[in-house]
Order: sequence, then structure tokens, then C-alpha cells
Amino acid sequence: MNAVHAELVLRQGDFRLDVAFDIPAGSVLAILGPNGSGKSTVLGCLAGLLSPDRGSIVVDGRALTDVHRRVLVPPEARKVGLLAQDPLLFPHLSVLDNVAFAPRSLGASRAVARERAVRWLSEVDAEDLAGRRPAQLSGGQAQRVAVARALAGDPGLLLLDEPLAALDVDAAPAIRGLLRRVLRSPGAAPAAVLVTHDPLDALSLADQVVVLAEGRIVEQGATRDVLSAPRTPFTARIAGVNLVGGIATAGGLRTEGGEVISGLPADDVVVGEPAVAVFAPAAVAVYPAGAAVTGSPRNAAKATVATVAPHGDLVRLHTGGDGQWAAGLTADLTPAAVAELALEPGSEVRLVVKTTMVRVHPVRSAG
Amino acid sequence: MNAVHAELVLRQGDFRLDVAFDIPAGSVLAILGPNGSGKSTVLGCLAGLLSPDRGSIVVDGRALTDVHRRVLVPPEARKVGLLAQDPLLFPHLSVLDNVAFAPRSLGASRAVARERAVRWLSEVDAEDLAGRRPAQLSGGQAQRVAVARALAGDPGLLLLDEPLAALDVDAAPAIRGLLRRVLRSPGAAPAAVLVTHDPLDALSLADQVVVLAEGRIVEQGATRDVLSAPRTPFTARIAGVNLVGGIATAGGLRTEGGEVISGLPADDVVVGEPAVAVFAPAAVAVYPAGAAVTGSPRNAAKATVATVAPHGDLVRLHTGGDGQWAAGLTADLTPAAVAELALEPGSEVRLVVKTTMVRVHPVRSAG
Amino acid sequence: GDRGVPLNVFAAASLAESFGALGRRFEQDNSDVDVRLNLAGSATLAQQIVEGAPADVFASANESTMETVVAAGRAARPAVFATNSLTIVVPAGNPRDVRSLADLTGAGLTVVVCAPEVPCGTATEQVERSAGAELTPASEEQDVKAVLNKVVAGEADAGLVYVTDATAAAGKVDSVAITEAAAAVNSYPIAAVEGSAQAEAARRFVDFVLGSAGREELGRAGFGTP
Amino acid sequence: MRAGVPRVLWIPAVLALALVLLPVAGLVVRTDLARLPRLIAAPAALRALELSLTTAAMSTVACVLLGVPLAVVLARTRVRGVRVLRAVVLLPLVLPPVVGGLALLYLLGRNGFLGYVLDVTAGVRVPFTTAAVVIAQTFVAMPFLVVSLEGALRGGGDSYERVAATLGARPWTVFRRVTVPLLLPALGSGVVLSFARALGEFGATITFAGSLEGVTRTLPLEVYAQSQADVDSAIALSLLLIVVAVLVIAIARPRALEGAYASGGGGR
Amino acid sequence: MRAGVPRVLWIPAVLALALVLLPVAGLVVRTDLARLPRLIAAPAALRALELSLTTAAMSTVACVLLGVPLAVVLARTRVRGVRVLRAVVLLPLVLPPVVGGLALLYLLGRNGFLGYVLDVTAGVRVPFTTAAVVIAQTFVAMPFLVVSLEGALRGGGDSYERVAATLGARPWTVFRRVTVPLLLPALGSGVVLSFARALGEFGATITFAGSLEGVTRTLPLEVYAQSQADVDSAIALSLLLIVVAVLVIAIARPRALEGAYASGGGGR
Ligand SMILES: Nc1ncnc2c1ncn2[C@@H]1O[C@H](COP(=O)(O)OP(=O)(O)OP(=O)(O)O)[C@@H](O)[C@H]1O
Ligand SMILES: Nc1ncnc2c1ncn2[C@@H]1O[C@H](COP(=O)(O)OP(=O)(O)OP(=O)(O)O)[C@@H](O)[C@H]1O
Ligand SMILES: [Mg+2]
Ligand SMILES: [Mg+2]
Repeated sequence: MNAVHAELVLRQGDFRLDVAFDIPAGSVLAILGPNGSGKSTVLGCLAGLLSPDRGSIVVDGRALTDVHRRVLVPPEARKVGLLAQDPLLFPHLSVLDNVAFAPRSLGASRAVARERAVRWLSEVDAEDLAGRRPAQLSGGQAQRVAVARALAGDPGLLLLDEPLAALDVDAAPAIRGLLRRVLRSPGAAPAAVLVTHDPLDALSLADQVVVLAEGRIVEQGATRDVLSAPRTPFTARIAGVNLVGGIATAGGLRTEGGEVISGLPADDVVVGEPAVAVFAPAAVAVYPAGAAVTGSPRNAAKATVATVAPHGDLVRLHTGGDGQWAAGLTADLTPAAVAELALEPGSEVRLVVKTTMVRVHPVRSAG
Repeated sequence: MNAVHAELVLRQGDFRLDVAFDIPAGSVLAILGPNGSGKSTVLGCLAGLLSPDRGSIVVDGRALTDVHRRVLVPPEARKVGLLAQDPLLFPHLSVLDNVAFAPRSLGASRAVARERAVRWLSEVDAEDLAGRRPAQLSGGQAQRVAVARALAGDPGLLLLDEPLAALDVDAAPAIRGLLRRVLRSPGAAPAAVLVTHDPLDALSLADQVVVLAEGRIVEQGATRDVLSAPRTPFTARIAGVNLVGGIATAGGLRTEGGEVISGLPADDVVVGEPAVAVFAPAAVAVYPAGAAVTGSPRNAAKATVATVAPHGDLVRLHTGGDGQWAAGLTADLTPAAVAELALEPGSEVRLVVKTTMVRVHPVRSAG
Repeated sequence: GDRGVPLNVFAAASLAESFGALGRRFEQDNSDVDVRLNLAGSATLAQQIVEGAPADVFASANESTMETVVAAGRAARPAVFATNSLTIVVPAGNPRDVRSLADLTGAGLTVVVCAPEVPCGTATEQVERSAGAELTPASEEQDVKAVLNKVVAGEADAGLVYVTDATAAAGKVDSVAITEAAAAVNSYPIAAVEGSAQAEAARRFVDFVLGSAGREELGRAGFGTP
Repeated sequence: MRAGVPRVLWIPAVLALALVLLPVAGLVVRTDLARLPRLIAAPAALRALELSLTTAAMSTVACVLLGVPLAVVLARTRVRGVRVLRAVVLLPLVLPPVVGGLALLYLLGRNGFLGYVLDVTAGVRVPFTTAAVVIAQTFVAMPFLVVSLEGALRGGGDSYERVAATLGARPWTVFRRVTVPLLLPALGSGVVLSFARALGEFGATITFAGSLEGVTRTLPLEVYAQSQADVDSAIALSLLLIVVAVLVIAIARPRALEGAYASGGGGR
Repeated sequence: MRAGVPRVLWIPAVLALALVLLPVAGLVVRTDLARLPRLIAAPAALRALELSLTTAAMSTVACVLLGVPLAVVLARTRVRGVRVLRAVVLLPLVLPPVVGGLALLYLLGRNGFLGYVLDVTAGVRVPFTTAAVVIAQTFVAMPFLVVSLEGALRGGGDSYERVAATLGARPWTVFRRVTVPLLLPALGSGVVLSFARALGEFGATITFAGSLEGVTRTLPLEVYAQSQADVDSAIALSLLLIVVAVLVIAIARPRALEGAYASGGGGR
């Protein structure tokens, strides 16, 4: 059963949104797309802040919006949590009371709500800001508090609009990890929609991806499929990475075929759980099939060149399938290298990837 | 002569800012630092929106702020342009009039101001939004308009607080390029201060870097020096890249020593101008000194291992100086690779870097 | 008429109707004059004249306010042109069967009178004293019209107002004559204002009010003659 | 740091202040200050003052309790006809107070539609009571509160209210915890306006409630009565009214109603 | 979509509306509607109406020209003593209008401090002219505008004004292009309040300007004069006043003063 089914048609001035998607129960949908493609508008519809001109939104079998049948459940009755693009913290409440707002609204006592607020604040590493007014926060601090506020309501459907914007290099992975924990907490995980410009967020948080352009869905599917084989130029620009699935090991990942890829595990990788190795086509070096691997790179595998095609100023190589992990990968090379190695479809090659260029991310079992 | 000299002490609640820095004439200073470290506060002081408790700000020999002498030039008389963290577009004005606001305020006629506004809007690729109200923009569209508005005033000192936040993968490089053009336009370039969390912004836009932590400067210097040899963990986390300077060529860069590094030139590289090749330590593969280079990677050079030290779960290698470009570089390897190659200080090695992992950026002649 | 020199007549508000008619008649006889009434409470008018208002004629609803104007040197030799006395008004049909002042002292009757500070209140006190009746009013109103309105609205069972007010409201209220009313006859003095730019026309108007035309109009409104 | 105020604005601002201050100053100058203490300390004056303060306070409370909801309904609902209702609220603003008093009398008086019902069913008669004073003052003062709040509500927009709804707050919670707190500065102004209007109320009160010392004779009524006999004492009483009102407003006006909240985080 | 209005709020809101509407309805019911057209069409009534509308419009303009700057100065400067000035502005609110009129008479009358100077130097005598009506109305109505604007100014904060300053706008430009436009919804309310107050002004006008037909006798004064003879015709005239005021306010109130701007970009 799908947790969320949405069909939305909405005009805003010249802009027309026309999308339909499903989110399977307990899974996370990432929405990617250029500025102004309608990502926030979709979240607005889901949250009940915008009323579509046509269409419906069904969550867990309950129609929240149904234009035809004149159903429009108000936002507060939707059990959604919206982290909007603008933090919009209540200026008159302390940080603590901002975060306690949702629990309070849902009926928790003052003490319980504050306790939960403190917990969420410490989750986003902002417990020392509890007594401040929003006007006394920096941009990144406000964003972290907004994340805590959206999570504190324990929503059944969590809507996150660029949750990691404005965060520094330490806070961003920490919050990403927090979101992962929340979105994958066994049993209690809410369905979620995540708007992001960062493919890494999509990879590490979402099962499904929808790519919007000018209000329409141009690409849709499992995160790994969409990101590893982008079919639109936009998706290719934000993604276009090599993904190899398997089971996490201490220093990397074991593929279904039993091969080992060594890579750097992300913080939240659990050994023995499903994981995916991610590396850029640019990081794949190509050697003649017979060359000895004598250097530092840990990962090397035989493959056959399937296609060779120009890709901007570079040449993009796809490898064919022969069972090894190096099958179905993409490598970006300079034309000079291609010429020198005389690469053409059918060439036998050896692909080499440095361990340090490979990130291993956990994936959802569903994915 | 320095364009800007600033010494600032300011308390805000528990937070205490205490910084001093100079910006040489016509150059760009990047401010890096974790959330809440005081970056926006510094910009606020420079813009005249905040009044420090102690200290002074001198721009082009003119004291804008001098607490001791009770000087506090109001914001409008400072010839600064501030792009704040929150776009804060005027809600009652159209996008066009928002951008035309600064020229109008500085005395341009309505027609001239609008004409300039249209030009700036097209620079940020938002000319089709000209007739909209800010409430009808998406987050990224609003950010682009805010950039145009800040630039349209032709300020003598440009203050940019995370100018590329909320932008999509196409818009971000485009705006980065625009800022480069503005900040380096010969003769007319304003001095600028750029707050960012992205080392690439700092590299491509700034000559100098200041790293703040808890209101204090913890690192300061030329961008390349600071980013390539970070002395604090925070800087190391956001930067820690290899940088090799030289003169841009068609497919890369020629070092002072006449060696050629092949890499992917950024959009705004001009052949024959100073440039820098940037690549991550993780992208550097290490081979025994005698190994033949038979594969796709274009860049290979001899070097001597100077130091070998653990770096998180990896091992970080520094190479010693023997005149080649491979001297003074950093490479991150797995412990397994280090063991297999028996690397230790003094080992002769061959460093290999794929062209596609090397980005070539223009640098300021001053840098 | 709109033509002619303006003659500013400052008249107590209770004279609104009579003086309106008198002014029109005067204009018919004197086409060179445009009578302009300034209607307000006597005290306000006196205050305005003392402060240098461009008044030509002052007609007051009581003698004490005229005295303040005379004392300030802005009027001389006032003459009484009308009198007024109190009467009881009750809602039409006299449902509580009020016959005399003494009937108003009974319990359960809502009576309103004027406050002692205003002329009709002073008169009320005098009448009470001479009748030996002590009223316990529900309200001491600031002017006689307020008293009348309360009775018209049926809010009060009885009120003490001037005969002229009762006359004006005839049909909506019944009046019950007070035998002791003679104890407090209120006199309305009129005078030309000193320093008036229209001294001659002002004198003519004063004479007109004091004359037969005045007596006729004022009598119609229920005023007594001096 | 605050945004600067254009210098030129000081010219009309000072003119405006002068328009307000000079007449009052003139009044003070003309007052026989030697007699002042005796006039002010008169028992009638003090009782009138006390009555004025209590009734004005009560009607201000009534204005807030009734007016805030009305303002929110007018500003936040998009039912057709709200525009008409908005105009209706203005009626008491324009009605000459005496006529307003008559209207109340016609409604709540013994023969009035509602007054008759009240009298017959509950034996309650409203006119000539202190309650009537409060009603008259509320009738006259409430529109000031409603109109000023409505302007603020529409000016402020409802983005925070929408955020609160997405956090699960039901409309009542949103109202209590978001709408009202954010409205406080405007509410402060509205309370001042309606308190001042109630305190100065004259025409409707005298017409509807009458004027009986200690029961319905508020200070403005006392002032008017005095002005008929003795202008100086009327002026003295007015000065008393002014001083008390300004003190009450300047002191009692809660600090909370003063400050504004800077706009959300990060936008420095 | 707008934020929902709590249902419970409808109860006090409807009560508030009833408090406003029922008395007026009662008034209408009691009016002798057959006589109405003749009463209203009387030349005196029409002249009074015309005078009322012109003077109220003029004094509203004066209120805006003087009051907006004063409100901005009060809300945006942090000179010591501003708190005192804020209280001073309230004076005319509290002053019984009759006493306010006296105060103006004492200032601008022939014997008054300023009136004497004006008379001697320029030969200008203010009282009992139409100008005096406008002055009296402005004196009484301006505080309503100032207080309501000040609340809105402080509630709104000054972040946009600061942004404007960083874009090189001098204070006057900021005022004209940012402060005032953002203030429009509150200004709309303030204008309505002061227009209504000016239109209904009685006490200060009759005292300071007198009640001369065609010159200073505005509709409320005409109502008073009529009420001396015939309460019914006074009520009819009041209804005329109400209808005209509501029409003027509902129709003339510019649309621009109605709408609010949603908060800045991106925050949907
Ligand atoms: N009220 C409106 N009137 C007209 N157009 C509007 C309105 N509101 C939004 N739009 C347009 O709708 C489109 C979708 O906006 P939306 O905010 O959903 O974009 P987004 O995908 O979230 O972009 P971003 O990445 O910049 O946040 C944009 O092109 C925007 O300009
Ligand atoms: N009014 C205030 N009162 C107390 N503390 C304040 C106030 N304003 C800002 N601060 C604190 O000052 C510090 C610096 O804030 P600033 O906005 O300069 O940070 P920043 O470096 O810009 O951070 P970010 O990357 O999150 O934007 C923060 O710790 C913030 O909490
Ligand atoms: Mg968006
Ligand atoms: Mg900041």
C-alpha cells in the first residue's frame, strides 16, 4: 500500500504544476529540480497550505485534498510536519518554546512538551540556544532550530524543503544523520518528502526520486536508478554517479557477486546492512586490460567498453556487463587518453578506482 | 594601501566578536567559519547596521566607524552593497523595482535605473521575473533577484552573505561566474567580503581568507595558503585540497617550472592568465617510482615522500620538494595501500592524478 | 437670504426654532441683512463672545450668562425678551397618573431632572423648595433636552422641563402643569454685542425680537412674555 | 541600530506636536492654579474620577474581549460580505454620540426591544446604572480597537499562522499563541485608543445612562456640568482628567505591548 | 489559502457586531421613514452635509500630512523623552471635546496668544471660520491616526528600512519608498479612524468654531440644532450622516490600502 498518493494540478500565474506520484508506506521521496520548478509548491499542497485546482492527495487511505469532492483537510489536521524553505521561527517565542510548539499543540503538557523540545534541540546540537529569541540566532542556528521544530511534532508525513541549507560543514552531516535516524527509525518512521539540490542527500535519505522541471515530472524512480542513469541533462548535472550495491563491510562493501569494493564508509553505515558504493565517473581511471596494478588504488576490475561518446569536452565511456562490479559503470576521460589507449566499443580494459574516491552509504532495504 | 581596515569588538548576549583584518585594495576577502561564529555579524558592522562596542572601520582612508571618535557613518552613506543571508526583497515592489531600487536611490532617473535593473536581472537569468512580486518567486529565484539588487548599486564595498545559497546546480556556477566577473572587472572592481561555507567559492572568488570560530580569527592568509595547508580542524574539513599554481593553457595549466598539468578548466579561465590547479588529496594515486604509466590518467610525476601520518581512518602522505609540481602535495591513501607499497619518508614514488579530477581555476594576479 | 451683510446672532440652542423663523422674517423686512445663527449652550456662547467672537447679537437662556458677557464689557443693557417656566412631562397618556409635583416623590417612579449646575436645574431646585417636595431623581441631566428625551423614550416616568420643550414635543409627551412653577421663572435676555461691526443692524434685530413679531414667534413655541 | 528618520519629517512632526501641545499649554496657563487643588479635591470630582477610571477600564476590557475576535474574523475570513461588515463596524465612529446614546436607549431602554425582554424576564433595567455607562463607552470605543487591529492584522500577513497550522495547532491555539502575541504592539495602540475614547465619552453616556453622582456621572459629565456654571473649574477638572489618563496610559501600558520583534532568525 | 479562524471567536465577534448593529437598527426602526426624504433634502441639511464632507476630508489630509511624520518620529527615534511625547499625543484623545474647543479658543481666539499675533500681523482671525472647523477636527482626530500608525510601525519592525539603507537610500527615500508603502494597510485604518472621528466631531467644533450655518455648522452640529426642536429629524439626519460616511469609507478607501503583502520570497 502506498502511504501517499498525490495528483496535483495547480496554476500560479504563468506557472503550471502538473504532477502525480506515490510514496510507498514508510519510505522517503526526494524531489529534485531547478529553481522555480515547483518543488516547494508540491510541499505546500501536501501540507494543505495551497489548494490545487484539480487533483487529490491521499495519505494512508485518507483523502486530505480532493478537489472533485471538495475535500480540503486543514493543515493542522493533516499530521504533517513542514520544514519550509524560510525557517519562519515564531519571533515572540524562545527557541525552546518554538520547538515545544508542536507537542503543545498536539496536547502534551507544558512540562512534557518542553522536555521533548530539549531533546530535539540537543539532537540538532542547539540546546544551548534554548533561551534565545529567534532574532538572536545566526542563519544556520535558526535553520537547525527549524529542523528541530518540524521534527518535534512527530508527524506522520514529514515535508523537508532544503533542510541542510545554511548549515556549515560539520552541522550538515550531523543533521543529515539525524534525519536518517528519524526517517529510518524502525516502525515509527514517517513517510517523508525531501526537497534538495544535493544528490548526496537524495542518496542517503531517499528511496524514490522525482525530478521536476517547469512543473512537470521529467524523471521518476528508485534513487539509485535515477541518479546512476540520469535521462535528462539536469539530472545528469546533479548526479551521474556510479553506484554499486551490496552489503557493507568494515572497509567498504561486498557486492552480490561476492567481490569486495573498498571505500570510505559514511558515519551511519552498519556493517552487514545493505549499502551502496558511490563514485564519480571522473574518478574512474582506465588501464589496458593487461596492465599490472602496482599502485595505491585498491579497486581494480576487468570490464569491456560498451559505448564511447563525447560528453562535453570529455569522453564518456560505458562498460558492458560481464558480471563483475565493473560492469555497467561510467568513466569520464579526456579525448587524449581515449586516443592514446585506442578505446572503442569492445576494448577490454581494467578500471581502477582509488578507495578514497569511493563513499559507501547505507541504503534502505526497500530501495 | 589597504582598501579596508577593520578592528571590531562587539558583544551580543554571550557572544563576543573580536576580529581585526585588512582587505587590500580591489581584492576579495572570504570569511569561513562554523554556524554562529560571527560571519554575518562582521558584515553587519561593515554595512553600518551594527555598531561595534570598540574598534574602527576604515575604507579607502575614510573612517566609516570609529567608536573612539564617535564616528558612525550611516549605511546609506557607506557605498556598501549588502546581500544578507535572508533575501528580504521589498514585498511591495516588483522584482524590477527591487533591483532598480539602488540605482534610483543613488540618483539615476527612473528610466536609467530600470534599464540597469533589466541588465542585472538578465545577468542573473531572471529577466522574465521582472514583473513579479517577491511573494510570487521561488526561494532560488528570490535569491537570484537579491544578488542582482545588491550588485545593481555599484557599491565600492560589496558584502555577500552566502550568495549561492538556495541556488540549483545550474544557477550556482552561473552566479559564481557573474560574481567573478564583477569582482575582477578591471579597474572598477569593488573590494568585497564573501561569507561562504564552500571552499570552491573562496578559491574562485577570494584572494584572502579569514576563518572565524566563536568570534575570533583562527586562521588568516592568502586563500591558497590557508586552504591548501589548513591549520585548524574546521578549515581542514572544509578545505585541505592540493593547489598548484601556474599559467592557464587550453587543457590545463603550465607551472612556473614549465611542466604541464592537464585538468578541466572552469568556465572563466583565460588561457595565458594565472590559474591554479585544484585536486583533492583523495584523488592522488601513488605508484612505485618505476611503474610505467599506461592508463588513462594524464598527470604523473615523480616525488619523494616527506611525511606519512594517520588522518582519520586514512593515511596522509606529504611529498617533499624536488622542483617538480608533485612536490609539496598531499595524498590520502588507505592503510592497506601504504603497507603494500611500503611507503615511508624517503620513498621514491610516482603520483598519478586523473585529468578529470583536476579543476583549473583562474586566480587573481594579486593572489 | 444669501445677500447682504452677515449679522451674527449668538442664540441659546433652545431658541433654535423661534430664532430661525424670526431670522427669516427679519431678512424679509431687511434685505440688506443676512442673519446667521450661532446655536450652542448659553455658557459656550458667552465664553466665545468673551474670547472675542464676531457676535453681533447675543440671546441667552438665562441672566447669569448674560451677566458674564456684560461684566466682560461686551454687551450693555440687556433686555428680557421671553420667559420660560418648568412643567412636568410624562409619557403620552400619563400612564402613572401624575398630577402634581408631590406625586413625583413617591417610590417606584423614575424621575429625571436637570443637574443643579445648569439653569433648568437651578429652577428645578427653586420649585422643589417652594413646593416643599424632595425629589430623588434617577438622573440629573446636563440639559433639558436630555430630560425630555428620557421621557419621550419612556425611560423615565416623569421629568421636569421647560414649557417650551413640552410644547415642542407635544403628542409624544403630556405635560402636567406645576402650580409652584411661578417660583422659578427663567428670563431670556437679549443684547447687542459691544464692538459689533453691524451695531445698527444688531439694534434693529434686538428691537425686532422684542417687538410684536418676536412675541408672536416666541409665543408659538410656548415662551412666556416678560 | 535603527533606521534613520529623515530630517524633513521633523518639521511636520513638530507642527503636529505643537497642534496638540500648545492648546493644552494655553489651557494650563489660563487655569487659576491657586484654586486648582481645592477644585480637584472636591468630593464630587473625586467620585467622578473614580467612576470614570473604573468604567473606562471595564469597557476597555469589554472592547478587547469583543473587539479582538471581531477584528480577527474581519481580517481573516473571506466570506462574501465581509467588506460590508467592515463598514458596519464604523457606524458608531460616525454616529454623533448623542444619537448613539438614543440608539442604545431605543434598544435597551424599558420600551426598547431588548430592554423590554430583559425587564420582563430578568427584572433588569439597564439605563441609569453604571452598567449603562460601560455599555455606552464600549459601543463608542470598540470600533477604534477593531479598526486599528484589523489594519495591523492585514498588514502583518498570516505566514506565522500558517506555520503554526502545519505544526498541528488548531485555530484556537493559533489564535492564542501566535495571532494575539504578534498582535500585541497593535493591540497596545488599540487599547490606548479605546481606553482614551471611553474615558472621554460624553454624549452617549449622558443620553443612555444619565448623570447621577456616584452612579453614572463620569468625569466628562462633571466637566460639562461645571462648564455651564464655572468654566475655570471645568478646565481644572479636565486637566485632572488629562493627567490621570496620561499617567494611566504611560504607566499601566504594559511593556510587552511596546516592543516589536525583529523579523525571523538570520536576517540581520 | 488563509489561516482558519477559530469557531469560538465567532461568538464574541457576533456579539460585538450585534452591539454595533442592533442599536443602529433600532434607530432605523424608530425613524419616521416617510418624513425622511423631506428632512434630508432640506437645504440646511444638505449644506451641513457638504460642509461636513469637505471639512472632514481636509482635516483628514491634515492628519495624514502631520500625523504620519509624527508617528514615524515617535516609533523610530530613540531620543530620551520619546516615551513622554508618546503620552502627550494622547492628550486630545482624553480631553473632553468641549474643553478641547476651549483650549483652541484660548490659543487662537482674538485674546489668545497665537490668535493675537495672527490678528495683529496678518489680520487673520481663525475662530468661527471654516478653517477653525478643520483645525478643531484635526486636533481631535490626529491622535487616532498617530497612535494606530505607531503601533503598526513598531509591530512591523524596520528590517526593510535597513535593507534600503544598505542599498544607498537616504532616510527620505527610505521613508517615501519603503516605510510609507509598507504602512499602507495601517494607514488605511488610521485614515478611516481619523476621517470618522472628524466627521462626527461636535464638542470642539461648536466651542471653537461656533455653529454658523454654511460656515461652521457641520452635520453633527445641525443634528444638535435639530434635536433642540425635534428629535426625530435629528435622528433622520444622523442616519444621513451614517449612510454618507459608510459610503465614503467603503467606496473611497483605496484598494491599495486593503491588501497585505505576503512575507518575502520563498517562504511559502
Ligand atoms: N503567487 C505566484 N504567482 C505566480 N507564480 C508563482 C507564485 N508563486 C510561485 N510562483 C512560481 O511557481 C514556480 C514554482 O515555485 P516553487 O517555489 O515551487 O519553486 P521551487 O521548485 O521550490 O524552487 P526553488 O528551488 O527556487 O525553491 C516558480 O516558477 C515561481 O516563480
Ligand atoms: N541579538 C543577539 N543576542 C545574542 N546573541 C546573538 C544575537 N545576535 C546574534 N547572536 C549570536 O552571535 C553569534 C554570531 O552570529 P552570526 O549571525 O554572525 O553567525 P554566522 O557566522 O553568520 O553564522 P551562520 O553561518 O549560521 O549564518 C551567534 O552565535 C548568534 O547566536
Ligand atoms: Mg522552493
Ligand atoms: Mg550568518
